[in-house]
Amino acid sequence: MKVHEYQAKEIFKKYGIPTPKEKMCRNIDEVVIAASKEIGIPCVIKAQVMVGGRGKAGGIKVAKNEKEVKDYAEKILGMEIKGIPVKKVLVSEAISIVSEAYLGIINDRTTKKTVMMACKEGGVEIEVIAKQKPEAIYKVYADPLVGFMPHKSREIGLFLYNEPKRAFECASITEKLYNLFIELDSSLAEINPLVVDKSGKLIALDAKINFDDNGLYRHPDIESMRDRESEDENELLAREQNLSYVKLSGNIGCVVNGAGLAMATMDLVKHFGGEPANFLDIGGSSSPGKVKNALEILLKDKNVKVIFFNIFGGITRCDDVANGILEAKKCLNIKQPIVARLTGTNEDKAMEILKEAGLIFTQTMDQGAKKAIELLN
Amino acid sequence: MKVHEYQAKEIFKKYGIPTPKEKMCRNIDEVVIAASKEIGIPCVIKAQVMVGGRGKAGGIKVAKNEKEVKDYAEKILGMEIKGIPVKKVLVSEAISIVSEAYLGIINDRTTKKTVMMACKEGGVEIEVIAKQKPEAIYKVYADPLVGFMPHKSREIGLFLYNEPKRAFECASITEKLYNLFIELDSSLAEINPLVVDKSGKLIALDAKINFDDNGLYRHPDIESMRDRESEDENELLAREQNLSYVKLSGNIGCVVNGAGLAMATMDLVKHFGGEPANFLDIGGSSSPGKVKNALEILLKDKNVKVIFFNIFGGITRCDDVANGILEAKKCLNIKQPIVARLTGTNEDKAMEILKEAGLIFTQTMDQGAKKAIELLN
Amino acid sequence: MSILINNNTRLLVQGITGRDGSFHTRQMLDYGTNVVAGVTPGKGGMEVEGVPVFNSLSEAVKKTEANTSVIFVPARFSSSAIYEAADAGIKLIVCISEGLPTIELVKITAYLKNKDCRLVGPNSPGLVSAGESKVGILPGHIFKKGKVGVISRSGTLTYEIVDHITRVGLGQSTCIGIGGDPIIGTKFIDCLELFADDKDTEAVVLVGEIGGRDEQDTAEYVKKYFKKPVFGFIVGKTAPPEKRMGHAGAVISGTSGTAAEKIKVFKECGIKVGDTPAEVAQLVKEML
Amino acid sequence: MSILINNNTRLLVQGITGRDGSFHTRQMLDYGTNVVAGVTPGKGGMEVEGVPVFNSLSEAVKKTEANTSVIFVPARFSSSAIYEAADAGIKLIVCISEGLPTIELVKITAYLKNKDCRLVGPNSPGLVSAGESKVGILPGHIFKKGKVGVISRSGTLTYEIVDHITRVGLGQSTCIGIGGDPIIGTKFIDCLELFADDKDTEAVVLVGEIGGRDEQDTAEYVKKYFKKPVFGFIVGKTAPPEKRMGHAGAVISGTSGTAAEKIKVFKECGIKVGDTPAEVAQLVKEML
Repeated sequence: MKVHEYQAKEIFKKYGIPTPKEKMCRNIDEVVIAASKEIGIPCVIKAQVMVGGRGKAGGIKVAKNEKEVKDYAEKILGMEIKGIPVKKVLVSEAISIVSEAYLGIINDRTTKKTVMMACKEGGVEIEVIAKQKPEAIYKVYADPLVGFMPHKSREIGLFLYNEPKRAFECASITEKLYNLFIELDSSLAEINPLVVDKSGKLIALDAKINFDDNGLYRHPDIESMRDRESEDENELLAREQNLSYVKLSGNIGCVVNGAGLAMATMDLVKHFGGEPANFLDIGGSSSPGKVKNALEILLKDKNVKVIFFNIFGGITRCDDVANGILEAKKCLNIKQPIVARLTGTNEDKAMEILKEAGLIFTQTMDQGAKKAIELLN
Repeated sequence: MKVHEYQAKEIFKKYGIPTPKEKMCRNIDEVVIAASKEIGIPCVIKAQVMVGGRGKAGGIKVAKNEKEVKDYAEKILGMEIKGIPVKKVLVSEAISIVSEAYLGIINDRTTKKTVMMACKEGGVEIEVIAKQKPEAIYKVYADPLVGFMPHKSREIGLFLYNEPKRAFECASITEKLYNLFIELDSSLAEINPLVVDKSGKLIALDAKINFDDNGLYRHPDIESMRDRESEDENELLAREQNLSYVKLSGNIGCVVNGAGLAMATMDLVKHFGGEPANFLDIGGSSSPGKVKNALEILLKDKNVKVIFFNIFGGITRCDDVANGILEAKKCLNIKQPIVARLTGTNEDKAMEILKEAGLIFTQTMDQGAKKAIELLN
Repeated sequence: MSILINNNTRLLVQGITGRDGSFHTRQMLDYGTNVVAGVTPGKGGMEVEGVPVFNSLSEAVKKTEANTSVIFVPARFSSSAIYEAADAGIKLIVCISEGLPTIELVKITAYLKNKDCRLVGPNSPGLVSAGESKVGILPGHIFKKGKVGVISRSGTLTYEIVDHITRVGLGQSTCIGIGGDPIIGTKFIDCLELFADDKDTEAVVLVGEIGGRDEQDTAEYVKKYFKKPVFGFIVGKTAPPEKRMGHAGAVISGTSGTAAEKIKVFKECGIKVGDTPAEVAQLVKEML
Repeated sequence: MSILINNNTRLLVQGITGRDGSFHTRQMLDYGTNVVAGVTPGKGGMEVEGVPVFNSLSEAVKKTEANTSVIFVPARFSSSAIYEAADAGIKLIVCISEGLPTIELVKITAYLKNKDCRLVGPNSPGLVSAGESKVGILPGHIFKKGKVGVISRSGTLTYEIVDHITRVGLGQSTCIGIGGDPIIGTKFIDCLELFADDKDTEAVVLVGEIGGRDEQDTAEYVKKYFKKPVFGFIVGKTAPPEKRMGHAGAVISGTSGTAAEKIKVFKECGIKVGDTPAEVAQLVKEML
């Protein structure tokens, strides 16, 4: 789960990581008042969207006078960034930046350890640096028994800054970032850039925190920060029903059990010249009800012209799925043709059910994908 | 640091460990009101003193009617147990006990691990069982990385109780006891006895928690539970001045640097036929002021007839000690003879200082101890 | 021969009394797996499908000499189930449960480091040594004893691949679902090391997906050290960036961890890549 | 010869710029110890008694090849100082600081278990290999090169014993103050194992005290495995029960951990026990 910059900064503040004076606003009036009364002008107006490249897209502007505040607020609050409409902005104190650095923490898949990463170049995407000059990233690993020990934080500080005072200020921020990361089941916590201002103080100018979806159950306070407006309604709905759904731009709706097979199904549709409308994993031990829920979500996408079921039953029982299809067809009044490929546990029963109902079924997924494409025309 | 049973039970409650309905009282009136209004009669009246063997000493009584409540309250609140006057009692719900067990946790010196100990015999001193039938104590060790894992708690529960329901109730108590122990820097946390009452519920009938003095700095809330009334005033005063003092019953006051040497000095005084008045370790890097503080505390014990300084200077500089003695002699108007044995760092300077001041000094601690005994007569 | 599990596997089912636990106990027994014990705290003394249930792993291991365990308990109890198995002396723990927070795996990794104990998963469908033993939820009937090793990050996709391999007339030595989470106990390379020494395995199929760089690292390893033919299949070519595709580990970060990148590295390192599951099976058939 | 420290010891002082750190750096240099570096975060670039100061252990070890460290930092920073030393590759850490919470030692023990790193202390006065190297705060002038090994739970009492040994005309191989805390990195037995292999050590003196059962365990070990003559001295005969006598570890619990009990076991296991420090030295002299 992702949160907005302004939410991440609230968490930073709670943990004592220094951030600029800031206020989140939802409309132009709020921006004008915040800028003139609370933050001061000049100030920075930053689009609050959960995608990278806001700056390049014109979503971050420095306003030097009241007119600019109003103009930029209007412009940014009206724009879309990578297809996402900007509904909130952050009005932020203008900081005179002396230097920029990067500080971030993740659980590293390769070493299976929590790793703090520092880079003397701030404001750049860490993945880009990781590819282009990995040696510029300084990595320090935590030990889960003792956490991120003070000397490791100091090591980071001393890598980024020569002056001990600043290095230890940075060490203190590093320690807080680690605690936040661990205590909140974060999957990424990033300060990019971490800046030194004119007075020599360290400030987290931007903040990014992603959370481990698997850890959310123990953090209801984080779950409640979810910005439902900025997430796809159907993806949310799917999650609430223990389904995993991602909308794509095609017209062949896919219903699959298992994430790997779901991706393989999308890829296969594309491979044979079709366009998948979605990723949809109905998971294991599917009941007929679950299949119905899945179809309900799928059909909210008006682009869907054909539905392709690809089920390889292990935990999932094919007859459950077949029954689910029939039920859904009745209740939801589905007009689109359905191609079903159900194999594995109880496949014979499923076949009979489908046959009786006069539905199209295929033996292999190749056949199924081809059939679905064929039915488009 | 030790706390009273009623304080330990407050902590238990905070951690969700079930305890009887109880109220701490300071006088007979409070007891009578508590018993009749809050706890109910019959009830148990328990002396709150931080020594073992309260029961045998008559400090725990079951009162069956209001008269007994008053009588026992009067009796217990007037008694001394092992020399300690009872100033508080706990009025406790009378529980019908079906079975008693022992549950305790310490940091084990031998394995260097945190160990939970369970025994099917409750109410008995664990050290006694450890000596007489160690096989009756079931030990489960924690791993500091992952704490006391649920399966270990269940293991304890299943050792103590056959019924799974009760075993898991016990497991839950075990987990809480572990958390309390770790989070509060405890050195001993004990439920003895842990009882099953008539309704089949587990209850911590008695509670004992000792705290690691070295960990107290991070638990001001625990430090504030200290019952200054029940501790020796001079020992408290000494601790506040970073001295370590324990009163004994003899008449030769000992001032020593280092705990081992301080014990050796006491033993030596005894060995040569004298009686040490105290243990007193003035610690390392002693300043003249510290020596003065030490003497001030020592002299509050009116039994002290001779003062024996035994200093082997490593960090401690002998001249600092010598200067401290002179200063104290002046300020405190010390009448008792002082025998000084100062050797090690800067011993020559110290010797000169003492010589000039006309004080008695000896080369060895044997000579010093003998001289001190001699001066008694 | 085979790797990790075989006729000597004595399996213990953690969470045997649950819906999935009992269902798959039946399935595993039917496949011929030697299921010797089950554990569900509080249900000791019961039997499930003829298998005795114990209250604790330590008791179960003592009484049945189980050496392998499979975990079907809910995610929030799974870490603790893994620790219990490791403490009881289980040598191979297969965690089917999904949904464990990643930080738990960091801890588990540190805990298991000094134990003689391997974890497969979490979020693994389990493994099958064809004709010998099946641990987990893979459907047994698709397997045929043979010479192809299969290692996969996914569940049902593995069945699909295995099914194709069987249908082209080949069979499997051992098939391992390593799990779809970002941090897992046993990775591709760990399995390859075992397959390298397994005389009956003549080729290996790697089934990878978007996210992370385990496939890339594995490809480098194959190029340097692995002597048997290796085939690959990567899914998620049509997945958009920054979106989690079901599996916790299946996310393209920025421009890294894409299917294209992985396929490229596979090919560079001499791994033959199929475009569809059917094609992978064909490639293997042509080689053997 | 000697154990733990010798002419090859390259010492690093943690907390070198503090009062105790700088004072004892001078003392150790005067004794001839090869003090190669000091660390105080934020004071890198300074010199103390001619010894270069660094901001971190890792930098100091890289630049000076220090292999041993001694810790003089306040108790609440000491655990972290130990971890830093272990992480930097220090082989022997001597923690002089006292006042570490016991639970920290439980963690430290687990952390060091898999590192090639030994901890002496905390609450240790340090150690001396007579004529070669001194690490810690023991006064150097009382030592004389010789054949008696000394292991002690205390500080100044150790000086007293050592002084007597020297005064009766003998000398010491290595003298180790293992520390007065309940949980310590190196115990009596650990030292005895090293002394067993040290050709120059012909006898060992154990200086114990009330609390715990380390002396009892050690006595059993001596009886079973240790071939050289062992002498003992136990303090706290006049200590009351349940009272902490200065050292965190010096507490008689109920009736266990008394001096009488320890002396009894010592004698039963063939360890000659002296009643006073002077007597201990006499006993050793009579034997050698």
